[in-house]
Amino acid sequence: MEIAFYIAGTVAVVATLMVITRHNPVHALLYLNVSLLAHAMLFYLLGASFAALLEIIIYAGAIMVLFIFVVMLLNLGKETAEQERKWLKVKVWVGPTLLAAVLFAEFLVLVLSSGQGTYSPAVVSPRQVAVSLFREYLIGVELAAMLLMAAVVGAAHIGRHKRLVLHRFLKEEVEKEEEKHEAVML
Amino acid sequence: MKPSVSIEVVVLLAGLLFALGIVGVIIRKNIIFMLLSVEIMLNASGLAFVAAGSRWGQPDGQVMFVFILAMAAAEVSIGLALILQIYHQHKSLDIDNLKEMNG
Amino acid sequence: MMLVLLITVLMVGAVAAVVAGEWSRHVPRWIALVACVIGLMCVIAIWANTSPAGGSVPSGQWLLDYRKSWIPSFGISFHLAVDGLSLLLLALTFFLGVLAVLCSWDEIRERTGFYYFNLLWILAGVAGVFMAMDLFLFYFFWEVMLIPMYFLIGIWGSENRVYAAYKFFIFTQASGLLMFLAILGLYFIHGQDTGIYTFNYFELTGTVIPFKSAFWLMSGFMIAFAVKLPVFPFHTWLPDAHGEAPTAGSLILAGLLLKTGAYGMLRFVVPMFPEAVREAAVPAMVLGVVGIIYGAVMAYSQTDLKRLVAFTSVSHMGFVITGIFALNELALQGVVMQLVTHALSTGALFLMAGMIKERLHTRDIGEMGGLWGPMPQMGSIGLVFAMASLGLPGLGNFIAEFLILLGVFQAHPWITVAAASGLIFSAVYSLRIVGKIFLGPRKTMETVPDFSFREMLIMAALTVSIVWLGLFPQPVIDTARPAITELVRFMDVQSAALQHQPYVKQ
Amino acid sequence: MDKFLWLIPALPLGGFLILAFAGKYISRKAVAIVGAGSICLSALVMFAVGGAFLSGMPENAVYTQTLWTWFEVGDFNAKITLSLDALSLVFVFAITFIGALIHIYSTAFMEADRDYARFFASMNLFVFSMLVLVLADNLLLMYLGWEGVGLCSYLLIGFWYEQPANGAAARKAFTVTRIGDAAMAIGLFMVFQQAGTLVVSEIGANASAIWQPNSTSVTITALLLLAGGLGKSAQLPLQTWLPDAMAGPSPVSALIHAATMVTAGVYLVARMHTIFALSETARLVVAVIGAATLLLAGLTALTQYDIKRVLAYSTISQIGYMFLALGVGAWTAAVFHFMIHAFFKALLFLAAGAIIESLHHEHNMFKMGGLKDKMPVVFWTFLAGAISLAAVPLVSAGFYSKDQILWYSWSAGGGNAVLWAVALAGALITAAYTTRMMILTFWGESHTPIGHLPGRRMTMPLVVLALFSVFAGFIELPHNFGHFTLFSDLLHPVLPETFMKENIPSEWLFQLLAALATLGGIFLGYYYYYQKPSRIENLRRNGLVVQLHRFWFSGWAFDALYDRMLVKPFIYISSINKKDITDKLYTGIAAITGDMYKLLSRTQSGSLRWYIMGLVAGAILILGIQIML
Repeated sequence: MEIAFYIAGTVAVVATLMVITRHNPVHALLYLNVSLLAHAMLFYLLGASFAALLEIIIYAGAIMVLFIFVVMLLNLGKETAEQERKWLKVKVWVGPTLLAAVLFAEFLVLVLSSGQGTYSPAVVSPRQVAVSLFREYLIGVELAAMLLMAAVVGAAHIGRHKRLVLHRFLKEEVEKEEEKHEAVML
Repeated sequence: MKPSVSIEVVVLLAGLLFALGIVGVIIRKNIIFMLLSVEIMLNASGLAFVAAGSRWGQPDGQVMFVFILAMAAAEVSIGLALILQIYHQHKSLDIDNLKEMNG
Repeated sequence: MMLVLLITVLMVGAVAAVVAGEWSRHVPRWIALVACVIGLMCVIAIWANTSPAGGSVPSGQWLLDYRKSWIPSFGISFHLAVDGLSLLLLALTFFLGVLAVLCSWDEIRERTGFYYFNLLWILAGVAGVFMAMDLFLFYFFWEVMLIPMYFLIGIWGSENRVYAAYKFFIFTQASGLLMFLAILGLYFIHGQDTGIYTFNYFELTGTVIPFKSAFWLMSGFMIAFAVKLPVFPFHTWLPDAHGEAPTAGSLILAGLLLKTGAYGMLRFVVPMFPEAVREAAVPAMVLGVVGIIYGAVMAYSQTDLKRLVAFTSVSHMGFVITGIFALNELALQGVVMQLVTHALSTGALFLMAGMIKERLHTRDIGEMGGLWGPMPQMGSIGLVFAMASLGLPGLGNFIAEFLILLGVFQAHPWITVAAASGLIFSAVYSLRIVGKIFLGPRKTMETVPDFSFREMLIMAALTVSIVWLGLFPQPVIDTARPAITELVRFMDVQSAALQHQPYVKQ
Repeated sequence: MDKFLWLIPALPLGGFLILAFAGKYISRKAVAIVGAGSICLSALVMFAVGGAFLSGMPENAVYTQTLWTWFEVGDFNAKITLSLDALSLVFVFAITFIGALIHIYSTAFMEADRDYARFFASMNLFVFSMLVLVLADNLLLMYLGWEGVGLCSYLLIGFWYEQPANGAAARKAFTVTRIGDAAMAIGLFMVFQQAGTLVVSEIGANASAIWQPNSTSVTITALLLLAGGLGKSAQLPLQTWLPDAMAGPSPVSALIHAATMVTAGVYLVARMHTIFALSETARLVVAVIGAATLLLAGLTALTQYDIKRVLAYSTISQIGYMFLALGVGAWTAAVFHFMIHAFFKALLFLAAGAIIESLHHEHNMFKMGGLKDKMPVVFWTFLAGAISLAAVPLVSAGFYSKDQILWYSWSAGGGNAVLWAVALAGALITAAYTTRMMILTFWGESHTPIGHLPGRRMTMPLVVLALFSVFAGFIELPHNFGHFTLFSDLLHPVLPETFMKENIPSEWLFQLLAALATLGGIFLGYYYYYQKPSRIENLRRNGLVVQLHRFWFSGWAFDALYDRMLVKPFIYISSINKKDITDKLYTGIAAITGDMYKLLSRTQSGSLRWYIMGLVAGAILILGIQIML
């Protein structure tokens, strides 16, 4: 079954590559979804069926929907794609790519020099995960809960429509400038 | 009926995906794409965790993945809310338009 | 308890002043004056009780001792003690404190409550430094005197005050940090050696430290004290701080804050690191001599009166460091005298600079001249203190410089020869002060009143003291004697032990 | 009587204190009474104590009185102790007696001055300090007096402080003497280190036990002490301040810069004779400096226009004679010449002051002239002083004192032919410039109209001093006629006998030559300035003479030399460093910090992508390091 692993891996890589090179946001999102599904496959093959399920339900399901909502909300279509095409030039991406390649190469050297043999992935059942989560990592779960709570409140707050969001210092400056303006006008 | 793969290959795969994520973050000017690339990077690290967990037969790897997931959810919700606001105020998603926080 | 009272009276006075300042501009100065006078009387009472003439003579070096546990888990205690050296400097502190309050009487018109709060707080810090026998407590007071001084310069100073305040703060704070590191180093070395972790001065003095670490720890202390003193390459904060500070600030800076550096060397550096001090003696003395000459030459070129006097301080403090490292009784007694007399003479010159500034609204000596005509009293007093500063016999500074040079001559004749050139340079700059301010043709024709009664009082007190110290210095010398002889004896024992070590090993 | 010793300095001190604190509030008359009265009283006490001292010599020929312990540290102790022996008696006599006369003179001379009280306060303080100097029983107390007279000299030279030149002269005087004083202070340290005491009598008693004769340490000690003396006594190479010191009022010049303070160096060397006696080198240096100074100053005096500067250079020259005498070992001769010189030089200065006052502050001799008949009292007294200065044989006191020095400079232990020849040449020059001064001032045509004539309070001291400068010489007559040695007998308990060489020529010969030199000098002056003034014009045309004249006139260009070598460089160095170069170190650190901040703040561009690039680069770096290791 190694072949399944390699196929899933290849799909993930190719889909990811497509994500970062697409001009149209919707296309990119779809590729990302493919990539996430491939990830889920990988997780499953590594014996982490719980993780694979979460990947599909939450990532590919919930989070991606959020993205799509936003893309739809902002009505990012052809114009954005045109813009992206203009922005994505060779001289823009070649440098960072090389940098990342160097990083990867270093990573490669380090990993290969460690010399681990092949193994058969152990199956870690959802039950084990749950026990671990609510025993040893209980505090982490609490923190994660708080984080999500904060995120909900934050998102609700930030997402409200306001005409102008400025820091209070900047606000004062604006007021001062306005006063100056008025003085000049007078 | 699990495959027997070398741990290096899995970790290298995670590294490759991570590197791609980095490239995505750097080369794109559109914030949405940057956010997508960040998701890729998160996933890549999640993959590494899960691989490690399965290598040693411990649940910790998946636990970490759950936390990553929670964090990603929080991040995406905040990030998308910010994107909405930025778009409303600047009428653009170009990250270079937001260089206000320079020293 | 008397010792605690000395500090608390100042701190309580400080708080009272800032509270009273909310209602009235004039009440704070009275509170400050009363606090300082009470403190001065307490010191005099201690002095009278412990002097050979006044009954209970303590057997050893220490006259009074007060100890209370503070943070026992770290071995920190609230430990104050006083010997002759501390007592002299305490007397000086409160004496100059009274004068500082008097000289700010009319000069300070804004935020008087906070001003006197800072003034008293500095005095409390200085008094604490002179009494603390716990290194942590010492560092605490060392920092206590720093911040109010920063405010004093930064708020009530003249044009360039913010720069000067920053410079003062950074120099002293950075060097204080080094001292704190050295204190901690000492604390841990002592703790590891003996298993007793304590900041107590008396226990730490006995610590046996390997030479190399002793050298670094000593450097930590030395740099802090050398910056405060100041020793030659670290002196550059002084002219700025003096130049910009209000009159009372300059008075306290010159009179007290610089003295804490010398006190620290005498109290901590020499007894704790006798070997390292012996090794570092010649370089330190050379720095002292460089300071003497450099300060004098710099003083000659200045046109700002307060900067000029500040550089004379650098020159005089060169004598102090040279004397400390001569490590014999003559020189150390000279150092004690120099601390007292320099505070008086330089303080008086700063006061006079302040008084002239009030009248002429300038510190530039190029714009003065011929002031003897309208102000003969100030002229004569100015002459007295210029002469004191050049070391005229009959005034206190002469005794000090003579003893230092005599003591240094026993140790290193050539260094004395170089230091004696300071006598010539001091004449050059002192006469320049007198000549530029009081002699020559009048530059300005506005009427300048001579001393007021309050100013006369201040200057008379200083003049009488400096003449008294010049003619009858023996009480001061006797008071400091036990501390000094103990120090010298300690150094002799140390060096004897060093010399005998080879034989012991064999 | 020794219980009243403290009164001698205390009276002037009291006068000073009264004038300093109450001078503003009391009348001018009261100021004069306090100022002059305190010195007169002091002189009276001196006569009483001195009389008692002479009539019943105490056992060890010294009165001492300890007032209090000044300070005591370890094995060092300094007491405020006064001691009066024959040597100090001579000095105290000169100081109080001449001082009293000068104070009386000053009450009239300074009558019109605004700062009457300040003048007398300073003068009283000076007399006090000078008395402390000569009465001190230890070197430290002497140093107190020594510096005190320096201060008073400063105050009085700059008395008319509104002219900047006066202030500069005062500052110069103080600074130059201070150089000598610093050396002297080091000398004191050496004495203490080696002798363990600064008490003069103890040093004197143990000197030969402490120091090896002619050892380096004793020579250095002696030379350091000498340096102090050179500064105060205006000898080479520290002589430049004295001519400028004439900026002070004339009584000041008379008292401080002629009669008393400038001879402090002579006193110091005589006082420390035990140390100098142990070092041949030091004595030779003293003699050579004295000889060189007397010649140099004499030649300079020959060229001056200002009457007070002539007198100033003649003072330097006469003190040169005293140093010469000390150097050759003729201790009593030096002190004798000091006393005679104090009389006639004080007289000359006071008379010159009277002339200058009458001529509306005209100092230039070439603008005087013809005063012989107009100011008879001043003329006759000035003449008495002049013959004493020129050492006219037999009739003047100066002859007896100077002749002794001339003779000893050949025949005493340290003397030799060169020193004698220089001294003889000096005698000729002295006579010449004295004659020149007399002729230019009193003979010839009048160039400046006379104001008021001096009153009785000014002429009385002149007459008294004139009597002394003519007759005081008779207390010590040469060995070959009279052999009357009252003065040196008095001093011999303190100062040793002069050691004489063997096989010396007859003293008559020396006296004859000295007399010839004096008369020759007088003739030269008479010939060039009275009989044939046209010869001077001829000389003026000679280039070499003009150059020489310019050189001598400037005091052998010492001022220019010091100015260029010491003063200018000092001022230059201090002025370029006004901003303090070491501060650059710290401002430099601050500037570097600031620059670094600016550099780093540029990386804070706000561009998110750059930050990520930075992150990646950092990761590459860390991983790279990991690989390398």
